[in-house]
Amino acid sequence: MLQAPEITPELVEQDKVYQEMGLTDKEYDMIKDIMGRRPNFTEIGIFSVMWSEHCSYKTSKPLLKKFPTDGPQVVQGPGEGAGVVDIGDGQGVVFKVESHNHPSAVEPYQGAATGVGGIIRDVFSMGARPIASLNSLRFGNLHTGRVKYLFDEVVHGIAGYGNCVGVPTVGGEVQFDDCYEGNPLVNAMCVGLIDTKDIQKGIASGLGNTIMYVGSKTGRDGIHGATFASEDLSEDSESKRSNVQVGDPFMEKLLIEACLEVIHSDALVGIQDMGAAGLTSSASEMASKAGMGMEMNLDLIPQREENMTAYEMMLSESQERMLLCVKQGEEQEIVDIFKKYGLEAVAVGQVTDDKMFRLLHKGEVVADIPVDNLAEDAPIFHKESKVPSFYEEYQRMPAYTPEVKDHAETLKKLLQQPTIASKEYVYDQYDSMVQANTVFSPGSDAAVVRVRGYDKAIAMTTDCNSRYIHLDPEAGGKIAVAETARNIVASGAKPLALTDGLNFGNPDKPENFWQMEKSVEGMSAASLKLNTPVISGNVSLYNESNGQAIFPTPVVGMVGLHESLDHITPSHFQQEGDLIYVIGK
Amino acid sequence: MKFAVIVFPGSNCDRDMYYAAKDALGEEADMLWYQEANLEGYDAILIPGGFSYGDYLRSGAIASTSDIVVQLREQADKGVPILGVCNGFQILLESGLLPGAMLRNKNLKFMCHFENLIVENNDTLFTSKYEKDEVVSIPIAHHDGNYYCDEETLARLKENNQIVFTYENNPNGSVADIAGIINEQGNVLGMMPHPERAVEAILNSDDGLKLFQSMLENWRERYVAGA
Amino acid sequence: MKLVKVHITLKEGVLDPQGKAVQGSLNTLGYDNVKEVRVGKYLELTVNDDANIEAEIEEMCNKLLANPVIENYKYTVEEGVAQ
Amino acid sequence: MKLVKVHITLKEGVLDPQGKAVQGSLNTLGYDNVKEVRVGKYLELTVNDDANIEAEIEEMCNKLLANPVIENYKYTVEEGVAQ
Ligand SMILES: Nc1ncnc2c1ncn2[C@@H]1O[C@H](COP(=O)(O)OP(=O)(O)O)[C@@H](O)[C@H]1O
Repeated sequence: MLQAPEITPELVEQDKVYQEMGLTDKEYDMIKDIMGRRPNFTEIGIFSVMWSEHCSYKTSKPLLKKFPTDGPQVVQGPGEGAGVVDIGDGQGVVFKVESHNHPSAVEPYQGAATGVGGIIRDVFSMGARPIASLNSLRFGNLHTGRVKYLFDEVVHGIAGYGNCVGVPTVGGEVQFDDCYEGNPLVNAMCVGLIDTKDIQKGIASGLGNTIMYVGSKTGRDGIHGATFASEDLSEDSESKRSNVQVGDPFMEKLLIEACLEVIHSDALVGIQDMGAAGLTSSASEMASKAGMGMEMNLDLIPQREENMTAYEMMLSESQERMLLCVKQGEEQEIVDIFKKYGLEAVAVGQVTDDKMFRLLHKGEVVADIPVDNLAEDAPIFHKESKVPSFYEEYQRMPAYTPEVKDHAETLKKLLQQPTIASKEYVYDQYDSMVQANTVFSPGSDAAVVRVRGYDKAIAMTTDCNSRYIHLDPEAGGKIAVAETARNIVASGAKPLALTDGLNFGNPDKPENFWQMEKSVEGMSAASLKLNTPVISGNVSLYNESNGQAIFPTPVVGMVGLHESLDHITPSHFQQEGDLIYVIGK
Repeated sequence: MKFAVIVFPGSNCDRDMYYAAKDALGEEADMLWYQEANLEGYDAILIPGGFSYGDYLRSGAIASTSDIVVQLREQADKGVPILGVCNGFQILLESGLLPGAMLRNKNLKFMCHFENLIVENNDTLFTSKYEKDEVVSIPIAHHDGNYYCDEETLARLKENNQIVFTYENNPNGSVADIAGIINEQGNVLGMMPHPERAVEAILNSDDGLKLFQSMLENWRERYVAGA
Repeated sequence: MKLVKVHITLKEGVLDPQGKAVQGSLNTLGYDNVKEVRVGKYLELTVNDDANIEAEIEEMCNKLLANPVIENYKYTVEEGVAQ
Repeated sequence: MKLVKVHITLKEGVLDPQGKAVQGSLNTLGYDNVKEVRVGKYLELTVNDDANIEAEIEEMCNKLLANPVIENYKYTVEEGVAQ
């Protein structure tokens, strides 16, 4: 492991240590400018994770601006842990999708499990009770032992975590295609229910207020996970073993209950989960969003391992941790609530007004960075875009209609395709009914979860046919949004809004960037038309193995509202003799 | 009638159980955090499903060592009806309130779906509103639901009519298709399937409601009618 | 400091679904010579020195670590690394 | 017939939620002297005699029995009881 004290700021520059962390020469120079000096090892580490695609959306931000994000139903658009839409009666649904592709390729069980844990934290850190999970999975074809292993273990991991935390997994999709062989996709979506008056924000405001740490202790797990997620998968990723984070769903369950109690305390100012780039991103984002600064004493961070350096603590991706901003002097109230659940809330710092992100460790200042440069003002890059030649080729091809001789035979063959076949093997392993609100479990077009105590229900689904998007990203993007909306409508609900998980290859390749651009344009056009604004989402780039990108896969997760339980409509045929209609062209 | 729902760290069907008693049945119910609970004065005790202590080590093992189990034993001895569902059943097994143990499902996977159960014994505080041999549809959701006991214990269970529910199509490998058993005194029932998830038609079955109604009816007969 | 190593195994006669599955997979992978597999637990406890250590471990095993209905346990107490 | 005993433990630094929960429970039960618990697996394989047995076990551990990303393994080969 790299030891911070040994690598001087001079060495960081000379040996271009920052490159190993995923920063370019140009970015290093920008950082040196911001700091007015050479950044030390801890500081450059902090920049590297905050400026990674995962945290800063530095290449995708210009594209994300194209999404329609407004509408009368939108309570909270993109920018917080998750988006919120209004469902009447003072209630909102909170939802977001999150990718955990690279961790799942290396350690499928833990990668998928911690993906589920992460998205659930995003939702309950908004103050919402998580009421349902969905997942969107892509694997290579089931020919090799490795793919079967990945498939089985990912499903196991989702089940192992989701079942334990008590959030029903009610839907999802699985597609198998050679393009995902070396780079499977694991996207998880979580839906929560909230009284809109209880919505929390991830802010650290109020000079002198206390920053508190809750949850699992910090270990060396997942160090550099965030930058790792922004690099191509190469042969040796499997040996980067220190990247593996292990989830503890039991701890998460305690955190859910404790945090949902804490949000009712007047002592709480802001709350955010520690996701990718852990302590670094949660702390700096909370301060930057509030227009404040923050000072933390790393000696106070609960640590699982001995002799951890500042660098390791700041970059650790240990799971099941939350950061809170609490009114000065009222810390005990928060401590007491967590104590009931066997959790320790520890004061680790305070809010300052100098807009600096300052870290102390063993009596020394180990980082002192203008906080806005880490978060709100992280750089944005405009990538080059180019129409791929294969696309032009596809466009020139004449339309093709397959000839079907024996319809029954063809149907049987189609049904045998793993992508089309029943996914019962998968969803039987998920507890789809816990919380006792599930009206439609997996197996329907959209899952339906009723809102207890009200005459209404929530419909939800995830869809994306990446083949269509590969063939024509703009049309494919529209199709993906339209498909989710159809699934919602077919269940009897009105589509409300969507979340997206943009899974693409390396954006530095202009052809890949073009695919991103066009898919986003297609999705935007469809969302606008269908009045389903985009309220949250996630970007996962560099999904490539051995230089070959996956099919562009912008997963769409949509949520709709049944304004009455009477509107809930099943997708299967009900009775002999019922008439069958085909609607549409 | 007043129900207590014991909440352990990691219980996750606690609310489901609470609503089954309170809304579906329409009786009083309290959720009691395991450390603060006083079980005195309740007419029935419900131990909900979930993953107490993450199901670490063995499902139900860690919960079964907590102080509340001492109170639970007292109430069991007094004849108070106690229902343990899923993880609640596992806790009853681990604490010795019911005989046997749980192994991993035979296919080693978590499974969640509706199963048909056969009511083997309708002469209990929990099943009197069912017909004998009635087939009911109740969901299961478990990883460790493969009930095991030695031959001697099984013989005793059969002899005393302690097997209350069996699976029509054994999904998990349980000995003698066992889905639920009762203690010798007849007041402690443990079952893997979740009746509290099947108490309203909108949840795709209300076959579980009769279980709670049986508890209510028997309580009324004993305490209200008699008084 | 002592290092206590506890082995927890299923009793003879108790079906071991996990062991069976592992054996099946090994056979499928071509290791036909594997005739039986039993899966148990192995715990390492770091324990402060104490006069009664053996009696205490015995107790812990009975109360929590093993389930006597289905499991047996064995343990050894070794000199641990001072921390 | 050989009896192969395999110990599978989590690599150092890898979080062991199970061990933590067991330790917490032992401490609550009054065993305050238990400072750390790590939970691993213990497998017993009954294997037909074979010249290559060590190499094969090594392979089985890497391919199936242990997850080399987060786990270490150790094994011993003993003379088993003929069946
Ligand atoms: N990974 C998964 N997790 C949970 N449910 C799934 C998953 N994959 C598929 N399903 C469920 O299986 C059913 C069929 O899925 P899919 O083949 O994608 O259907 P459709 O083509 O109608 O959208 C849906 O109800 C879906 O929610």
